[in-house]
Amino acid sequence: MIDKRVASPFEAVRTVRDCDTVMIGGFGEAGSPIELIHALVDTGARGLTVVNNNTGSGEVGLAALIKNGQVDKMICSYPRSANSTVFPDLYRAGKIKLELVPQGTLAERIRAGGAGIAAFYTPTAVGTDLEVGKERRDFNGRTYVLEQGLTADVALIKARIADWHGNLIYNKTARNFAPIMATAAKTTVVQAEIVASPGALDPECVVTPGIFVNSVVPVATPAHESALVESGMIYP
Amino acid sequence: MIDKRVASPFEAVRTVRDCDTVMIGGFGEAGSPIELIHALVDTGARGLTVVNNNTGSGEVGLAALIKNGQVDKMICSYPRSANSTVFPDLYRAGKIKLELVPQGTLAERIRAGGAGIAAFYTPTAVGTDLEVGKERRDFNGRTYVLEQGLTADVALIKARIADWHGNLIYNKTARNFAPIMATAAKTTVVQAEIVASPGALDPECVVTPGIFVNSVVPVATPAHESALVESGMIYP
Amino acid sequence: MTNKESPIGLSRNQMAERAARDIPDGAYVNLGIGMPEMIAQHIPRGREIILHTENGLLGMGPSPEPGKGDSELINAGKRQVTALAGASYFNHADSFAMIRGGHLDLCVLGALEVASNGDLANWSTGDEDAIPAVGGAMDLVSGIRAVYVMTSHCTRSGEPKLVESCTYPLTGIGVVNRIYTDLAIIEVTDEGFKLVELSPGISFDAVVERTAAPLVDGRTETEDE
Amino acid sequence: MTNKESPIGLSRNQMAERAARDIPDGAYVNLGIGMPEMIAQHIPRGREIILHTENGLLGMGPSPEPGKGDSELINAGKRQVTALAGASYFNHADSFAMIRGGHLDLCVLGALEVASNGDLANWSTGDEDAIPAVGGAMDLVSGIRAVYVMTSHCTRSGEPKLVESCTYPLTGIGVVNRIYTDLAIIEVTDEGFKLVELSPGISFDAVVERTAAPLVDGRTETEDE
Repeated sequence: MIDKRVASPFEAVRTVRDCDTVMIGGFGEAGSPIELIHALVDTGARGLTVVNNNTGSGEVGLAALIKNGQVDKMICSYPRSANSTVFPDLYRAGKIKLELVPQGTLAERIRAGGAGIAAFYTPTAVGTDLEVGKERRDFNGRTYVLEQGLTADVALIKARIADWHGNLIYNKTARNFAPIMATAAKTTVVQAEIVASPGALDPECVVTPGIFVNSVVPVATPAHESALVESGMIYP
Repeated sequence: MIDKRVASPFEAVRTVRDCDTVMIGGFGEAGSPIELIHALVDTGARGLTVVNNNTGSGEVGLAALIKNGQVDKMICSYPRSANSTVFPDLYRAGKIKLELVPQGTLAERIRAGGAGIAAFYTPTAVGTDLEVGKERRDFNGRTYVLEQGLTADVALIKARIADWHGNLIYNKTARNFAPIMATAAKTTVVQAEIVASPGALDPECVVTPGIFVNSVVPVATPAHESALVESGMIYP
Repeated sequence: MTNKESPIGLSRNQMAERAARDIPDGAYVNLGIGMPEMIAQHIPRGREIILHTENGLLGMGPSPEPGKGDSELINAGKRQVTALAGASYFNHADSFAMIRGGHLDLCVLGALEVASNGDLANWSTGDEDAIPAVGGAMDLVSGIRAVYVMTSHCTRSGEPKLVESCTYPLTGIGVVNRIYTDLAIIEVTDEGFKLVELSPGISFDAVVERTAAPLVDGRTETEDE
Repeated sequence: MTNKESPIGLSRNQMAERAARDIPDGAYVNLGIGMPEMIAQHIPRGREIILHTENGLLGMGPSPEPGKGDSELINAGKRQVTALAGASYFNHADSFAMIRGGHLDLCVLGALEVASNGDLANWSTGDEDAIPAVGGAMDLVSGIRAVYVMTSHCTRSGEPKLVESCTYPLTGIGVVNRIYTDLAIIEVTDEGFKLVELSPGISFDAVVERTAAPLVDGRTETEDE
């Protein structure tokens, strides 16, 4: 019998170890698994490398994890935010590392990591500062750079509906990085608003097949990051 | 106004030119766009390179196109079939070329072609006869071979429901190569059992977004390849 | 070239309206964050343009009515949007496969500088103290067939943004096809910048003065200046 | 070693039943075309095994009742199947991403030859006149964590299939972990073939005689032979 349900966010993320690489879904607040991130703060795991498109808002969610000194390095495309000084302050102070990756290359590296592709040639960033140190090669008269697949120890993602097997569907543009991160991590933890029995999802509409998912945590009414930031919340 | 509907299969495929590369969806008969293939036979276009997992059954569909002398070269993973001698006979007679590609590498090459990835390193086929002539490279202690993206002039695919914008959903395992072929061809022609107005499909469940589709032909009750073969049909 | 009194050209809304007029019916388009987003409000009636937002939506519609938005239905600028009939959602890898694979017809982006060979700088001022952030800019310019820029002709301090060669870090090499500014519409050709249209009340000389690279007059018929 | 009278070992159904017993609850498994497909009929009661078929289905169920099949719901062997509760459909690139990315726990494949270093030959006899056809075999062996082989111990003409080194074209190098035959269960270890279980009524010597490579007896307790 396959039942991947786990009772609480803390129980689901307690396996995260110091120095793990953690992929965290979300583009801005859309798809950010904020309850799982707060549970990760609670674990106290340190020295993490975090893969996320951004660096969080205010002092909740990803920004709280960073502020709490748990993140050694961010791999992301857009670490600026209108309403958070957490990452910028630490970055300017030399206390956190940054690997800046064009957004599409970041997505493709994660997808490659999950698909067993070691590396690929992409035209993005040729001739720019972000090409520096990478191998160039021409194919059919066009120049490409070599980029390597990206994998992680753990992925934390948010879904709208999950079944016990870990089959997932998402909500609108909250889908973003979650489906590829689920494929690229050794362990994928999902928080889902609705947790249903197998058979509840139309097999034609499943976005993430359960094979990529290890734990499903019900979080029926997830917090909205922007609302927490507006309320002035600071986690923990 | 975007309306990609075309009245007949022949009208939809008449733009295929001699020596074009044509991707044809389907794995066996599941997803085989048989009415579009028969229309392609009718056009008489010759010297084609055809990408399909197989080489057809009996003397209908893809086998009919091959038998009619329109195909110079097949790119596929499994050109054997229990019930067709069309390809084997021509191959043994030296009258048709074959590029044999492992099934997953074929899928990944098509996906890369559609995604603007020039080439990628895959572990599949390392140390086998199908690695011959390809570049090897080690990443993280494992050996990979370089494979190049594959594109086409035209893709012919079959869907269950299409809307006028070309958004598609498929039927069960008839999905197979169609979604990636749609991305890798300059022109994608779809035959669909149901053609609906935009808004009919749930945006969460669209498998192929319309951006990848050029023409939608209604074929309400497509023939079953196996039934045609059983009936002894020979096309044309 | 600084501190010249700026001639009155198009407003931002007029620029967006003018750029929108050149987007053909049926086009698949990505609009960059900031000024280019305004183009969505000016699509000429009767034309169907499908907007792509790289965070996973094709068929993006206008902002929701107040109170009717969904914090998980946003655009690349992280503003709430809607989805039109015929829309589809997809993941980030698929979204950038669309971009990188050349499936979009057009993108319209902002700029810090555009060089006369089509080089674009729009992601970094190279400022030591700035947090580097690139987002999807490099993917868009390397993957999309036609790259239009929509920008004020000069910076706020009056420096030209159309230059011989960019001084800021590049987003892409030789990628820009066309530039819509408050003063003019300029094409990037093998011979450099070529004027195709002046904004009302703007003279060719006024544009030349505010462009830090040679400008060919490519208008097919002479217009009143 | 040809023309020896074959000892009576397991039937094909018994082999499938024996292999099925070793698949753990909750495993994601791909069953190769032919004999391995029979394993699906023998999953021990109370265990939930999720079957993957590379043509785009996870959660494959048994054959449909007569007349209830769908010609577009098939397995990799192109036979009609069903989909269980919790199933999902996906495209070929995603299906082989699952395989290549190491997400499946196990595959069980047929074989022409297995070498004592784990090399597998199962796609081509190298016959000049044969139509070369590989399908997904090379992807499966290079991507899936555990590769089991299920095969008759010898060919119909009595030639051993377990050999020092393969003579047929390879499917993959050093990929096989375990072999289920009519005579025995054999593991591929750094020291070569190691017997882990004999079929009822089969002696160690009988297996050694029919194996064209050294065979270590790795049974943890001596059994009656």
